[in-house]
Amino acid sequence: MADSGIGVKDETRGEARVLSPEGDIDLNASPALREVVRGVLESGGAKVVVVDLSMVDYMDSSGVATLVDAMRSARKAGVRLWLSSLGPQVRSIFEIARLDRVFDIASTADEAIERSGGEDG
Amino acid sequence: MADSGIGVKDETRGEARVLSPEGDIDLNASPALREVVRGVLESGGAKVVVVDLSMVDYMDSSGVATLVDAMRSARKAGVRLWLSSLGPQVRSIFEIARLDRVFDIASTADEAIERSGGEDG
Amino acid sequence: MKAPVELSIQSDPVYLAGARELIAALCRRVGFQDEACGQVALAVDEALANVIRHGYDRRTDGPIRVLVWPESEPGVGGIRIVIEDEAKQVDPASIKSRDLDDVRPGGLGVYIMKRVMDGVAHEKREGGVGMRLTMHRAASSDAGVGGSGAEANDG
Amino acid sequence: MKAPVELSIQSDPVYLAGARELIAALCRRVGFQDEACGQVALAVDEALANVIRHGYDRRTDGPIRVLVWPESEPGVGGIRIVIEDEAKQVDPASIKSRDLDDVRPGGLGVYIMKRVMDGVAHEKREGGVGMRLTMHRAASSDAGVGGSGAEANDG
Ligand SMILES: Nc1ncnc2c1ncn2[C@@H]1O[C@H](COP(=O)(O)OP(=O)(O)O)[C@@H](O)[C@H]1O
Ligand SMILES: Nc1ncnc2c1ncn2[C@@H]1O[C@H](COP(=O)(O)OP(=O)(O)O)[C@@H](O)[C@H]1O
Repeated sequence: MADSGIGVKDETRGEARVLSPEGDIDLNASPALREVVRGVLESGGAKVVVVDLSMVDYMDSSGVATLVDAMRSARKAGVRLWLSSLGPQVRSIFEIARLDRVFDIASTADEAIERSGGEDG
Repeated sequence: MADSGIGVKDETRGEARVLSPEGDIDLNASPALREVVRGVLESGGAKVVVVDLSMVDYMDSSGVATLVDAMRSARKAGVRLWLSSLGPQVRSIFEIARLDRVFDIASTADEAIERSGGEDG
Repeated sequence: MKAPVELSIQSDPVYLAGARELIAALCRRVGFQDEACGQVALAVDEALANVIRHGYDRRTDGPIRVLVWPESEPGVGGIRIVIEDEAKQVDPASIKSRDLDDVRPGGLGVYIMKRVMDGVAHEKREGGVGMRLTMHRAASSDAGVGGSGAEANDG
Repeated sequence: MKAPVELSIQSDPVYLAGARELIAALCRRVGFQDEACGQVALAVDEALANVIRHGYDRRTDGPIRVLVWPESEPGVGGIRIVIEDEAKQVDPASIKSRDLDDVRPGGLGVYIMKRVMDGVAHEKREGGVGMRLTMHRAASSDAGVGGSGAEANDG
């Protein structure tokens, strides 16, 4: 069997890029998500990147690690990285890991963009 | 392990009795549902009984058999038995079994009661 | 070939839900749509229920093994499932669905399995004890689609 | 005592979802609330991911067995889970969670397992090869409840 286990919707809204992975982010899916996020950060352009987690019902520590990685790469690249739309299971693993205060977390992707001033900027 | 796997809410609405099982109706849960339905039919009183399936996400053929049994007992007892609020999986197993035309099926418990004239008496 | 996934349970209906969820999750990985995942899980549930009721006469401590080969390689996508018990042996020809026009409780399990899977075959296991059921469904299959299929004997 | 439910998978991450769904369904039958079912499934997912990454160094064909004892008898309700592999042996003392104040990718799996289960113990298997992990959680447990528990080292 070989199945990356995840699809990632990729949208541009103003100066922001919104990535919406769909499916469980576990050890099976994390590598594919990592590739997509890396690609977007390396391509430059967007000053704001939102990872919208509304279609992610489940995340384990490999998903959390992928997002911690993404945050670091974003900082280096001068990009503001947001997480948005965390469901209950995803929120709870960030809380358990005490990373809920380390990330910029918004209720929706649009809220993240607004708070970044991305639509005017 | 011993777990009947199901709870059944039991309400009286006018002259009708509304039974709402909650959980998967499989070989594990069917015996408990069978007991509850039998008890209600034997107790007399209600001329209309609705089995509301809104909280049942899954049913297998043992659940279908339980309801076919219930329909027969109801007929003998002069009770009108309705099924209501079938979710997609439940509807599909009735269709596969071609029993969707054998049962009286309503969209909601209230519709079943209304169509029986149960609230006017 | 050894099955990449193997579930062993006792013949107790409390374990049916676990078996269904496992199968549905494996089907999703193979690329089945949600409805098809639910149908394959239903077929496995019906097969296990039959082993418990008919094979073990509702004894709850008989062993049942479910062997699963999920295949997501392009072209050969699908799932193959083998269910083995150590219950009494019966003539495979005696395991058949009833006429659906006869509305009575029971007699639906085998019909459902045949309706939603592309292949369903019972056989006696080697050694004089136990039955084996082999089922498969292709990811591209249209088994179980629509309200009334080819196997429904509309006359 | 033989486990009433036993799952054998190859060390391929594609099978994690199936294992999680099986465990969550068994927890539901034991009377755990939905949140607790999800937490126990998460603990098993983390444990299996560690076997795949650290035990088998991401080889996808190593055997892993998950043995489950769900117990719903009044008073002793809960679930016991044993995970056995045939991977390399390490000193159980080397399997430990990192300091959470050090924000870096990784190092969370063991912390999560300890946080949501009532007991977590790694040991070397007899015979020189493979590790065994034993975890349990009582139905009445308040492990994993709330945003920050006893094990979170707030100083
Ligand atoms: N695993 C099994 N072992 C022995 N007999 C079986 C088994 N599965 C099915 N059968 C036989 O096939 C018949 C049809 O099964 P099924 O369609 O599931 O309906 P039901 O079980 O309600 O009778 C059963 O009545 C039984 O005689
Ligand atoms: N099954 C295992 N076999 C060998 N070593 C393990 C196993 N599980 C965990 N470890 C060790 O324990 C450490 C902590 O594991 P964990 O908390 O899951 O974080 P991470 O795996 O991200 O490092 C690992 O880095 C590894 O050294």
